[in-house]
Amino acid sequence: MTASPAGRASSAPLMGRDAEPTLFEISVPGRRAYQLRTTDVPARALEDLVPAAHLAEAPVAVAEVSERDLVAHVTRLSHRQFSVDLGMYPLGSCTMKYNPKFCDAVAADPALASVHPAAPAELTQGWLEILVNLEERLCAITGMAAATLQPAAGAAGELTGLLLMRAYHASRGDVRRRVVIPDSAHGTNPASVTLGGYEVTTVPSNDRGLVDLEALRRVLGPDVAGIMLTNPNTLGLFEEEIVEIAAAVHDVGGLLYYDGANLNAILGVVRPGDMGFDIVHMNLHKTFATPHGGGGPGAGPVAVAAHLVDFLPGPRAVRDGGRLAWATPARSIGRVHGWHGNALVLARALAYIDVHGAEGLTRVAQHAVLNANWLRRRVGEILPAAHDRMCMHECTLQATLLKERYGVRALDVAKTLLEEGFHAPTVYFPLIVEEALMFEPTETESPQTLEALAQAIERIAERAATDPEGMRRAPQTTPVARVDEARAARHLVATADTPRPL
Amino acid sequence: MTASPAGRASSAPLMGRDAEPTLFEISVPGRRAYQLRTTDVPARALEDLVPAAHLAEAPVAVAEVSERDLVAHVTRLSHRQFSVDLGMYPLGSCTMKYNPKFCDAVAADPALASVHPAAPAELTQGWLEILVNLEERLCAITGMAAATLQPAAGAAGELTGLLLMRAYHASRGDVRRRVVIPDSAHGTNPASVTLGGYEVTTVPSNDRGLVDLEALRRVLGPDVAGIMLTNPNTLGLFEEEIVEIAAAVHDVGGLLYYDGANLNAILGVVRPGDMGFDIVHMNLHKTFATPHGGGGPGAGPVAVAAHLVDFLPGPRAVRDGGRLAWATPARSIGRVHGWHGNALVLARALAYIDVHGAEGLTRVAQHAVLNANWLRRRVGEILPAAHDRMCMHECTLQATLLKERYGVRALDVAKTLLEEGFHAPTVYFPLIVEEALMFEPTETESPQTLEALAQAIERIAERAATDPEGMRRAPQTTPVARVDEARAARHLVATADTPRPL
Amino acid sequence: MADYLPHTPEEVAAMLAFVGVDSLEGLYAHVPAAVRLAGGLDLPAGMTEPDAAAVVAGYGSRNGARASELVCFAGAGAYDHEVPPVVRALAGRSEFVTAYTPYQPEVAQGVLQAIFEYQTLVARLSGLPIANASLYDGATALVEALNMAHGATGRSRMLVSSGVHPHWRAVARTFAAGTGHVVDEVPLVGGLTDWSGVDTAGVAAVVVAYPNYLGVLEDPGAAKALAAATGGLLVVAGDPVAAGVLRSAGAWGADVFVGEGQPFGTALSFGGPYLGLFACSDAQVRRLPGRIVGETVDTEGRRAYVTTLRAREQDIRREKATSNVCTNQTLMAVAAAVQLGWLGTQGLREVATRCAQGAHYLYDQLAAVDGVAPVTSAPFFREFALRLRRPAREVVALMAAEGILAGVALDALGGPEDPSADAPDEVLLVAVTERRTRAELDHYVRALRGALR
Amino acid sequence: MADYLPHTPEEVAAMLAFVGVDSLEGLYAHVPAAVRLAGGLDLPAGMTEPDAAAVVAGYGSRNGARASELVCFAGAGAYDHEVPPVVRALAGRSEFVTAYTPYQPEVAQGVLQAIFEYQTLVARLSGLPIANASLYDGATALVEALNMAHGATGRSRMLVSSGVHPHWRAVARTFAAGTGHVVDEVPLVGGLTDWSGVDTAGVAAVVVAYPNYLGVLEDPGAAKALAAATGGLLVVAGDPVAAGVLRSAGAWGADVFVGEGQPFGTALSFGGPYLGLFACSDAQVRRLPGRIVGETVDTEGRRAYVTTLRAREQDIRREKATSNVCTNQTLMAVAAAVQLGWLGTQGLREVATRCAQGAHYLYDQLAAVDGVAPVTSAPFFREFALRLRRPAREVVALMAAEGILAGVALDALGGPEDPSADAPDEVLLVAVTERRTRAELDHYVRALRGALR
Ligand SMILES: Cc1ncc(COP(=O)(O)O)c(C=O)c1O
Ligand SMILES: Cc1ncc(COP(=O)(O)O)c(C=O)c1O
Repeated sequence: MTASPAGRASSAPLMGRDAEPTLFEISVPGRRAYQLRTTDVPARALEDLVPAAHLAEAPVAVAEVSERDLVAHVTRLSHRQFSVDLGMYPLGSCTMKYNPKFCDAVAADPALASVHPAAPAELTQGWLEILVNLEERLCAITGMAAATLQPAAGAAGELTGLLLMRAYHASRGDVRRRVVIPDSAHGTNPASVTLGGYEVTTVPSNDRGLVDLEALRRVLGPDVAGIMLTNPNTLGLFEEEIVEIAAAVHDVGGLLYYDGANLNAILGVVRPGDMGFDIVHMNLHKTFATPHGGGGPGAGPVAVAAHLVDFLPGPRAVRDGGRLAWATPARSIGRVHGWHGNALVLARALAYIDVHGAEGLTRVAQHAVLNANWLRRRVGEILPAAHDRMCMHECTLQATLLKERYGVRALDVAKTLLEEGFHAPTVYFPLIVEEALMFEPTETESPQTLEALAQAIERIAERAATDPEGMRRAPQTTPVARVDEARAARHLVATADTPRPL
Repeated sequence: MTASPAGRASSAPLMGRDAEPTLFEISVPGRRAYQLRTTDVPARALEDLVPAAHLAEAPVAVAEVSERDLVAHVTRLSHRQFSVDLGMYPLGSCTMKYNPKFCDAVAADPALASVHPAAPAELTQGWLEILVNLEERLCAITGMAAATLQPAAGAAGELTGLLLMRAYHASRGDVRRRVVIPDSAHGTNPASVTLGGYEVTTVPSNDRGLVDLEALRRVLGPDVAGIMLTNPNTLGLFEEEIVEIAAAVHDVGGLLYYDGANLNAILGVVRPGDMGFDIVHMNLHKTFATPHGGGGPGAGPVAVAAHLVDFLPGPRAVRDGGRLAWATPARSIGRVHGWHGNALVLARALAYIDVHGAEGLTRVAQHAVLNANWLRRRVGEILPAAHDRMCMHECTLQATLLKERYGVRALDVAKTLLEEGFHAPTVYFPLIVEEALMFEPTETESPQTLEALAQAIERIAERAATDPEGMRRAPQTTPVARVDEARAARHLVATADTPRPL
Repeated sequence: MADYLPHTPEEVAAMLAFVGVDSLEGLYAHVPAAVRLAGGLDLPAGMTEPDAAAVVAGYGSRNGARASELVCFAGAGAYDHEVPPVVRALAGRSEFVTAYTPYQPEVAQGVLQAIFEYQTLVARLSGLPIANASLYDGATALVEALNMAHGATGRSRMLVSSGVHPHWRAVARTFAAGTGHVVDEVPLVGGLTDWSGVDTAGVAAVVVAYPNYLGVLEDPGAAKALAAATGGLLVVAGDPVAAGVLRSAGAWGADVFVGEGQPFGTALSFGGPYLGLFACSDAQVRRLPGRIVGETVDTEGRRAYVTTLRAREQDIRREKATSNVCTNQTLMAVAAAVQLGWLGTQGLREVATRCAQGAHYLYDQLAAVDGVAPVTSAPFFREFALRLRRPAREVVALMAAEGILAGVALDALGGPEDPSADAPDEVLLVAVTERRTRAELDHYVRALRGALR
Repeated sequence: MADYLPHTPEEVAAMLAFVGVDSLEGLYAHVPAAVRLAGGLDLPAGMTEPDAAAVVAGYGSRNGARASELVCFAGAGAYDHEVPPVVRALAGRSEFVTAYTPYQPEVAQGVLQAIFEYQTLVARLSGLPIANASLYDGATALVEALNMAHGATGRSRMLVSSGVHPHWRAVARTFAAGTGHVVDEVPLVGGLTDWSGVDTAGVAAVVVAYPNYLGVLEDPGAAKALAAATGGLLVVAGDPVAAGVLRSAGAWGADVFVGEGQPFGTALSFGGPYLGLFACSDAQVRRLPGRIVGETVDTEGRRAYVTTLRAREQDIRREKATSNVCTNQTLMAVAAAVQLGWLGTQGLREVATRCAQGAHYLYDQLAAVDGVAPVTSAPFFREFALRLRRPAREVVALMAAEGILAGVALDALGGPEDPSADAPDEVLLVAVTERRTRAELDHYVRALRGALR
């Protein structure tokens, strides 16, 4: 060796500020980290076991790093990442509350985590209890009769719900074509409707931000399979005419689907079942405190009213005398997951629910709503609410004043907030609100944190007046500055092996 | 409430850059995080159980925070902290190698961690096996007869060793007064000598950086209880005349104490026992990969030659037929720890040793030495070695050229290195080397990382020529800039409750 | 009752006053009284964390199949691989665990780069140029592949080998009710898909599992020929561990690779959360389901990562989206990237090889046991099916008493109400991973001999 | 054999060439051949992590006293308190775990601030103004207190109550051999230190435990009077949980507080690593052993923390240092700060109160059991000593069969060879923490009744 070795060092960290090379860039041929059990199994050559036609010419090149460099690489990456554990994440529609470490411990328990999903029911009674208990709790919370725990996320729950709708109508020989969704709906709703084999009919919101009941009545008809609603809706407003909406949909033979993304607002206060919903999905990763994992995993159980129980996916864990067993409903739509759903997420959620109990969950909802309303009022002069009245767990504010006065958009506000050390709110959603900034503080943030956020927004408003240009370049103090999204889409570089644009 | 709540928000993080308030500053009366078991034990008032004279007037004010804010606070603090897992820590004399996560898992195993130290031997056989096995391994590694595992760190081991020396001489009716240490010794050595009831006699190093044998012979005499040496010494140089040194000390009836802080250099190559040492302490938190925990815990077992076994602290775990039991040596100096030593650290070290085996440990030493020598040569033109010949696991370099040319001192080099994302080397130690910068790369750093360090040093040399002033103010890109140490000492503010200087 | 709320009563009162209502209930004044819940939720009383921990420990103790009790020979798509402490420690870092989807790339480079590395690894494993940021699991990844094939061809007929895992086929059937796809299952003969005589009209996708769920090494070339002939896409559903050494899906001519990523860093977890692997050819990239991370630069020209081609996704494209997937399995993808980083090139090959070695060693021993007959003589990789003298479920129960989870009874795979035509009750599926020692394999042989006596 | 070395053989060769030697062994050419090890170390062959994990699991399974097997009533200075997952997660963050001593404050504010918070908490608990950054454990903290008293008074006579934990006294005796201190142990009478008739000449320190190791609430006022009369320092060795509600050491007039910090966030750990708590009056600060963190500012005027008063420490002061302590127990100090932050003001009080409630409930039941007599009628806090009809070691063994770790047999505390004069073999020390349920306490009563039958 000359003095300088080949290859690249894993980076020197400056508390998240320095770029980190990729795993592939720090790879050096021949280096290794793995250690396997000594098995004493005779070491026959792969060529003796597998016909040559099946073998790759060269093994897959992964990367070759030492354990030490792997640790440094990944730890440094983690220092370039915001998270709930580092600060507030007032991301509307996402319920980024604090996730108790206790639930992490539950999910890490080897007596749960080491169980094979195909082990017979007699050997997995503990797991079946968890599933049955969670199903019962979720039904109690939503006011429904039974649930499937298989869907792996909210969108999977939606599609499952739509297939349940379809099976229900089909069982009555009733062919229906359309599903109604409000114009404020989350994108997964229309996407799921399509995958469920239905057409989307959009119903507009009225000037109160709620479903326009008259408009709804106009689009309803015998070909409407159902409606998908969130309540509170994606503006954070409670659909006050929900009883009338339910009656109208039921009157045409349609079913009501409840998108449970916003369930955190109403726990213990009002139940989807009591509002007239037939099908409910829940995002356990929102309401029941599963951490989001940088994008997942979540879990999206679907609970249904009595008339739909027979169609649920199977198998489901059920009580069978003193034991627990698997059973598939008579007219099941079939499986919607390779196994039983995101089981460890389900166990977390059960633990979270059991710690809180009825009273605790109700307090969760109340405090989530309290925080959102306080914030709405506190910053209303700078970022007026789209609908300035009592909101639920989140409030949709607007950057319209800042835009008019200084040309500063919602995106600039969001990016500047990153410089203040807060995660940005959800921007430009719901689509029907101009310059929308949707704040969901969640119940686990303290009044002091809300106040700090409000003061940051005040500083931003001042900066908008004096330095709008700077805001359009914000953030600058983050691990990377504002990112060129257009370039990424223009020249897709999705792997380290992709040729780079010149 | 007016809009603004009382109290301070826990800080908004910017990847370690923002100051974090103290736990006390984010405290809000009435907030709580703790959750305890439901015990159903009758809840009698404390006043009924404890006489009034014993009760405090007010409970101790701790701080009152939510679990969420506790998590955010501590996680943010962690982002203001450099660590081995984030990058290279070439801190001489400290052996900041990578600590395998496997050993963390061992220390976290509830079957070890949940055991009460006073549980009877019959109920703690697994732990006794760990202790006995570790003792045997450490003896094999050092070439000694038996060991105590009680000392909690290196310095505790030193003092234990000195008390063993004292007991040994006393048992022979031999009263001795002095202990010899080289001028390059670590500060714990003289401090321990004093606590051991001896006077320090310093022996100078010769121009090769080694103990001056003639000078040593001059200070030896019948009142010398022994000598404390590290080998390799704190300059990173092997004491080549160790056989002669040992003979000289033994000739006057003295004992040789081996400070094992630098054992990492010689694992499997040469053993203290074979060099003539009678007493050896080891720093398990250096050589055997216990992470340093921000300053501790460590463990400092002391191994001794046969003639000292009877004096070891007790109780020691020993084999007793097929079982394991506690036994205290006949003429034990007594306990040096409240229980059995830092047991979980001992278990980690055993796991580390057992993974490596003889061959692996030897490779550890060889590669530690290889890395240090490579670095010494690679940067020698900028930072000349105090003694430019083969070093062991660390090399003592000097900032003398930079100081002469640009007025930049070792401290400035160290602080500027922090801006480059590396931890600083040990500076101004050993005390006998002018402008010392002691680099110990350790064996777990790759050649690429060493090269990156070397290049950073090259950049620093360039900067010294062009921006010596800037270097004297460095670091600026770290979570805080250069810290005013003098002020801290002038006005001691050691708690949040201390009145601040005006 | 416990909760994680910071608010003191005084703070609540002050906030309520600022908001202008006089009680927490008052926040809901506009909720119609008719639907408001009267008596509170019907749930067990709340309990503290330590009390709840005791309940959870009870569940755990009633899982007879937990790893501390039974040595695992069950596979069927979920495998007992080594997940070292280092991978758990790194993937468990709270910055990854408690982050949201990286919609603000400036503060999400950690997750984004980890996904980018994951995508690179999945692409390399599949031999295809593009991989997405994860899907729910292998089964739903297959559904997305079928949807992609539909989008690519405009056709609806899916030829799915019966060697594809029964659950995956079941999931495909379920979702076909919505999409209107026709899922035609092609039978196995002697453990291998019998493509002969298949009607090739209007085929959107040809799906082959490699190895198939009986462990057998199918010939993807035959499936490719069929796909090529009909203009459909070839979808290879692969075991990602086997993919470490087998000819890649891409090399066999696949347009899409799907797989279950659990073997890379995810515990058995009673079936989830797992990890849906998805890779495809360049031609299909605009139809890619789910999220994808791309490399770009920031305003200072520094390398940066960002979720890209967002116009495919549901939050922008709505009913025209390529998929409805929003929340995916990112944390498992991060774990997979870390696990693969730990394995490295050599380790991945070693694991795959050891699985094959162990499986063949065990197979050879078992073939000699009285009452055991191989289901097929076709070459297999790390899993194989045996026909036993007595019902496989009984054998599994008997061997559990010997400390062994003997495998998966084929007829149990679909649940009792979902028997697969090709799942007679005496067939046992046995999987071997790199964690199984020779002593365990030998014990298995003895125990099975005992169970069949 | 495994290792964690990154170097490939090629890299090693190139590096050797650059260094100018031709083999790894060549690096040691200057080590005298006479002392070089010939045949290699005599150690068991290396093994991989998973193999080593199996060995460790074996050790664990042979610890009959592990928490999953026995309910813990043992105390004697080490207590089974709740350590919630949140504390483990936070104190286990690798930035704390893998950091060195914060000698470079610019990149060590995390550890430094955590220590600063810890120091504040220890000072508050002790009722004294200054606390250090931790010592090894309670026993060695006591030794440092004696050294401090020696430094403060120039005297060597230490009056140590026999209510101080026998191990702590043993450690004090051991180190006195070096310092030349005279450790005079003052006897207990009826469970309380009998200071009467003590020779008061040349006293450097008066040490009282509060509560003492039999659980009894001594009168620190009596010790204070003695210290005041002789000009020695009052050292209070306190249980930090009890300190949450008892009159503080400072309030009793102590100059020094020492304690074992294990109850705050550290598992029982078979006795270590634990946490030596140390606080003192302002007058003694220049004699403080170990590290101390102080608040200051950086060059930009921002608040910052740094280790300070370094001139006391061994690396600077060498043989004149206040102590030889270098590596301490920082990670446990961080855990203690986090645990106390979790408990908060209310929680600490609640834990202390529950300990006292449980102990008194159990004591009241046991006092009525045939064959049991209290050792003393003095008031106690969370632990008490009983005189049993048969040897306490036998009772412990019998009760283990009932799933209970019944306590600590007093005569076993020092090990069989280290019997304490005040440790007859029939005395059992029983401790109760906030984790013990009434059902467990009632079970204890039944089991003890059985064991004494
Ligand atoms: C209102 C709404 N509906 C549905 C979803 C989809 O849920 P998931 O991301 O779990 O698929 C979301 C998630 O962001 C949502 O906010
Ligand atoms: C040479 C030497 N001796 C002794 C010690 C003291 O060891 P410890 O810090 O474990 O007390 C050290 C620690 O830095 C050292 O480097």
